Amino acid sequence: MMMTQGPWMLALSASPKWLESLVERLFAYLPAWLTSSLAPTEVADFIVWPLIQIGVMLVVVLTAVAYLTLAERKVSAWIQVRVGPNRTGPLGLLQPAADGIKLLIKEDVIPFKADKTVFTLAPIISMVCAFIVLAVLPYGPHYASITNINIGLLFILSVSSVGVLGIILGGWASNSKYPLLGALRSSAQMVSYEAAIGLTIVSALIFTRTFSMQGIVEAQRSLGIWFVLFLFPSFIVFLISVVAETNRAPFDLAEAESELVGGFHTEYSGFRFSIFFIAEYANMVVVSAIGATLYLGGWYVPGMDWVAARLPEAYREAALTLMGVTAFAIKCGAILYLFIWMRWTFPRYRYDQLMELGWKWLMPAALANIALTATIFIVGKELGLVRSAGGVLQMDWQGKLFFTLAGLLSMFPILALLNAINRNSKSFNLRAQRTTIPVSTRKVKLSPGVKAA
Amino acid sequence: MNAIPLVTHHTETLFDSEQMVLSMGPQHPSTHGVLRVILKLDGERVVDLDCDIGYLHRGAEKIFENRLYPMIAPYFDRLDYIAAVSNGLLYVETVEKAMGLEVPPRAQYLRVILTELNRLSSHLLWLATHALDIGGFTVFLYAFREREEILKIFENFFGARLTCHAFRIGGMTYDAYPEFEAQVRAFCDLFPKRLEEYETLLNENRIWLGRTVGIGIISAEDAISLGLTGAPLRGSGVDYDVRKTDPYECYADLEFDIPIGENGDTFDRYLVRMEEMRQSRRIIMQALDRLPDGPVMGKVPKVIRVPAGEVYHSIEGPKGELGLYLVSDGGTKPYRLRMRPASFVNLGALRKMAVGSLVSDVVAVIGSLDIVLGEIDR
Amino acid sequence: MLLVGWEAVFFWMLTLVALFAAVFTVSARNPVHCALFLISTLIAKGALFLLLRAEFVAGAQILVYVGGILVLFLFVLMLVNTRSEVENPFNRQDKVGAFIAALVGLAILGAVTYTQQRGGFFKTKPSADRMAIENAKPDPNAPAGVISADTETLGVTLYTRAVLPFEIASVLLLMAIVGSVLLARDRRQEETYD
Amino acid sequence: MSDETKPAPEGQPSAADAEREAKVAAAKAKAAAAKAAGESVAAPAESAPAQATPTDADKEAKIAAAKAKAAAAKAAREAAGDGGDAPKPAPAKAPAKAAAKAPAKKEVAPAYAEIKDDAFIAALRASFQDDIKEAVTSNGQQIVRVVPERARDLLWYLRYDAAIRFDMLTDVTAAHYPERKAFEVVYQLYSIPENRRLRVKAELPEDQPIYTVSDIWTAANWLEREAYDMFGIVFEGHPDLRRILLPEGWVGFPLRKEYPVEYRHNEWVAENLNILEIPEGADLTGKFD
Repeated sequence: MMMTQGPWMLALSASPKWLESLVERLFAYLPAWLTSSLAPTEVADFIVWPLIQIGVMLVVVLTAVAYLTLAERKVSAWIQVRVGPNRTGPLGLLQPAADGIKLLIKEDVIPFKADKTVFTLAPIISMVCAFIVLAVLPYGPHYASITNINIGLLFILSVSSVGVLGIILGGWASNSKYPLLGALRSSAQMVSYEAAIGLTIVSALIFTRTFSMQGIVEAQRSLGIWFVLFLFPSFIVFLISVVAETNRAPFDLAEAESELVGGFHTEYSGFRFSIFFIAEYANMVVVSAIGATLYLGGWYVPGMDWVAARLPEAYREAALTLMGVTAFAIKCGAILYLFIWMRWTFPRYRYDQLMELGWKWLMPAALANIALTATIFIVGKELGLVRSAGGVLQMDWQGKLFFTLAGLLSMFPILALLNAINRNSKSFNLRAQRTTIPVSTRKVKLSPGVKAA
Repeated sequence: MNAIPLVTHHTETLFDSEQMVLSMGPQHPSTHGVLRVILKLDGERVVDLDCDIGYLHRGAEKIFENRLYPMIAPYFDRLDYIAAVSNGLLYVETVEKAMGLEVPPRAQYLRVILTELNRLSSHLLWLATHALDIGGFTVFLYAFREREEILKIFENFFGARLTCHAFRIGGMTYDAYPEFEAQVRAFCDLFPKRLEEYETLLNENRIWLGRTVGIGIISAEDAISLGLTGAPLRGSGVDYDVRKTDPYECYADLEFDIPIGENGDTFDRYLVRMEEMRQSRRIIMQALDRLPDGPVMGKVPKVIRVPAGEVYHSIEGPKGELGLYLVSDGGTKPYRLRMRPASFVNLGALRKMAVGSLVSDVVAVIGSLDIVLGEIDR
Repeated sequence: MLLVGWEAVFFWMLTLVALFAAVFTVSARNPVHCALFLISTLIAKGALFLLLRAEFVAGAQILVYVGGILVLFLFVLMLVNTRSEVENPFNRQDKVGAFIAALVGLAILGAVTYTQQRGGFFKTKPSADRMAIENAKPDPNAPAGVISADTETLGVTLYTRAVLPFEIASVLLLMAIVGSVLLARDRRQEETYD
Repeated sequence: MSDETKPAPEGQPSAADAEREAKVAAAKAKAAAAKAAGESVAAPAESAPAQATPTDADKEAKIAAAKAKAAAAKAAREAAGDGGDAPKPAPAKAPAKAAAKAPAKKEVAPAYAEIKDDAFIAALRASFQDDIKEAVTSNGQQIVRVVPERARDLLWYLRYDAAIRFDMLTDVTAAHYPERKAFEVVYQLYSIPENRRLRVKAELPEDQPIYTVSDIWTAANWLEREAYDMFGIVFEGHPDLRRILLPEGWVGFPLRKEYPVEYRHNEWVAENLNILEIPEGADLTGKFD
């Protein structure tokens, strides 16, 4: 692996040999004042290679985001028993391009009396924050990841928390009431759900032992298991919270089109609107990548090393990379499909219900999960089922079994806690809703009707 | 969530937030047309609201006074354009009642079948938009799928999908087309399965329950005092359906039940309408079984002239009691033709239902009232 | 610590951004613009932490201050009518204010220079912990996925040596939360909820 | 155009069949009666604004004045009834008298038949005496005509105190009779427990207000607003009497008979909709013909 060079891990993964030799050969043609202070390997490692990677990544991810919109429409069409876009290109495959061109050439309206600077800045903030985190995602082993910073996960959380500002400022700068209400809703919603996400990730960190995204994948690879088995409750809380964090249905209150018309982007049109739109989908990709990395092993699938070992030495790295990238894409796709599925199935929460779900359900669940996971981990450690060697966990099959069972069983105490909270809460009381007005008895009475006079 | 404190007036706190006046509509996705609701908000809580209607006012009642009786009928299709058949039925029945005309039995049964089909299509549109208001987009398209089947039948029968018009004073213009019976039967066979589909998506859905249970509660006394009719009244537990209390056409011969709710909230109104759809299907099936042969047009004078006097006739429209008050001076035009619009009166209850709730609930309550602005504004 | 190469370039850039944004934070008329400049300052400072190799602190700084506190700031600013503030700027006592600010700034500058030259006012030696942190060398044999030293050190320090201040701070924050909830709730709300 | 399509003003039905003669005679008599009644009403109406403005403080005085006015109108009608062949007989003081007059009434106004054997209506008459002008049926539907000053009392009684409580107000509307210079305010009542309908009508002179019933039935709030909007009938004591369908500032009341069918208030349109030019060849004041 590239980052086995030391704990101060290189921020950027090293470039392949052919690139270094290419740069070295290029150096001969460059003026001396430019080359004197730079080593060809460094230039290759820190300038040329990252730029290539970023370029490729941007093209691939932007295409993925564009086709995610198509996928959303196709999947929703499938769910709703209709066809979906099929006029632009074969199977509607050119639809994203058509949409993009349409939005690009539309008139860009800035409302009179809007705060023009902030109005312009808001989509940029959204877009930048959505795209900057793409740099630290572990797309695959070896050359397939751009950087691997040691606070990768924290970095993603921080930057996406800044991304909220785009929505808030966009809503505020429009100087209109619906966007303002949307911005208010979304700021409260995102701050609440970020807390839940942060807490649920903490319980995952007990097993990952690192913030580094590649490190998290490596931790799962070294154990040969996905952390979703150890951290099932955490995974559930994570999945629910990120849907809210990305403003998707059933939590799309910030842009609830039946209440707030378009929410925070009501006044946006044309290209500025499309930037918000792209940012939303890029955020979806990012959170699904986090989910895949933390809980589903990232690019790792059990058995990939075994397959790679059977291949000839020369192809081993390339095969591993290919398998890893494919696996990562499939996992992200699965989570994205879940998001789309949820969106087209559920009605929308109300604002207060959403806040109560966040604070009274997900937050206690995440906190309880931290305590439980830590306890389980210490018990496992005392039983000698897990060893920490140089920051990485090692365990045998007994340990894996123990943590899997414990992870699944920890659902029950958490559910018991939620039940207790639920019972004592007046305003958000599932039990009350089910018992005082039980659904089974909530059938209409059938009356033969009054006899005619 | 059903215990949201109803703070109907502004409480004085240390951190007073300013009240905001939000104009919802007339161009708004969930005001079902050109309704404008002026909301006074404290945060997201509605402190007061006022409905601004009349954007679609066409002076229909004034026009009626200046048209011959047969010329008036098409105007009714444009009032409640969602339930054009019911509106047409209301008019022709009122004139028939005032003139004392007999309608042949076959025409009566056909009228009932078509009106009940229209009730189904209206209820499906209500379900679609109500679910869409609450965010359930898929239900919207599912309901439209079935509505499409009904509209196909309508298109074959009336030659129009929306402003259907085949009822004439004294009967019907033409008989059913040959495949009519088979097509309606096919639809009726399919429909219960589809209803179950919607109920799978909504009835036990936690979010749906959270958004509808205990929202927009109206007690039976209030509902009666507000003059609510149709599902909003029956959802509050009042057993009132014009088809039973004052049967018209052949409803007296048909067996059906009236669904009654008990809590008067949005969810009960939803349940009532869902059950009404089942009952409508039952009515259609019975009417098809008993559909007699014979002419569809009775004896009607060449010039339609309503004898002097007045008549109030009402039918159970999909949205509530549709009434028509006809004052005649014996001429060929009505002296006064007043429509009692169910949606208009039902919308009057919005303030009572929605003040104290949140913005999202206003949308849900408007959806559950099932209004149509063409009928309100006339 | 000497600043060389790219580090120096980044340092000066970030410092200037932080400083100017801080000045604009105070001078901007529109409160939302003030908040935006404050956000810029905080992000620049977060990046400065990165230069100090305090990655965790940098991440936490942005997550907590920008993502949490300033979002709530903006939340409040949007609820409050700020138009009057924009139209009627507050009374400027800029001359006196500038004089005092200059005085304080000079004093701080002098103090810092003096400390840098003489090794501190009190000439204390760095503690053993401090030395250990500063002299921490990467373990060349550590395998991949090692938690970075600064995060681990921070965690260990917080929960061992600094546990008392940590807990005191927690209790203080809790009190602040309870207090603000009490202030914000009125009687009717309490009656309806309890 | 033929006879049928002509506008049919009240009291002059253009019938072309055999009954034409009889009907014309009846209508003429009716018009004469209406005229007589209108004249007698007009006299006290002129003095009404001078003596009392419609505020809450002098409500009592107004009610007294209105009662006096009604009595005067009644006297005038009785005089008219003695003189000519009146289609609208004086309000029956006792059922016996109504029964005696019934055959005479039948030939002039066959659409309306006096209610004779209904215990509830009889009880109502007993309670309200002369204030119920008549109780008739038309097409089998019961109608109670009441003097406008007592309309609210009657409706209150029907809602809360009567043997059959009419708990639902289905509709409030009006019809305009320009010959009589009057509106008929129509209340459609329905009793859910008894499944019975009743129509209460009050003939209201054009300039006179009527008391609201919006506190008796909440439904009346919007319905009365609509009646105000369309006819200009002022409902005294209504909490929120504004136009409802037409915009604020609209001039005229469209459902009054003198309001043209095709008409555009050009000043209003220019001011509010910013449409300045009138389309070519548009006849905006014409009537349907």
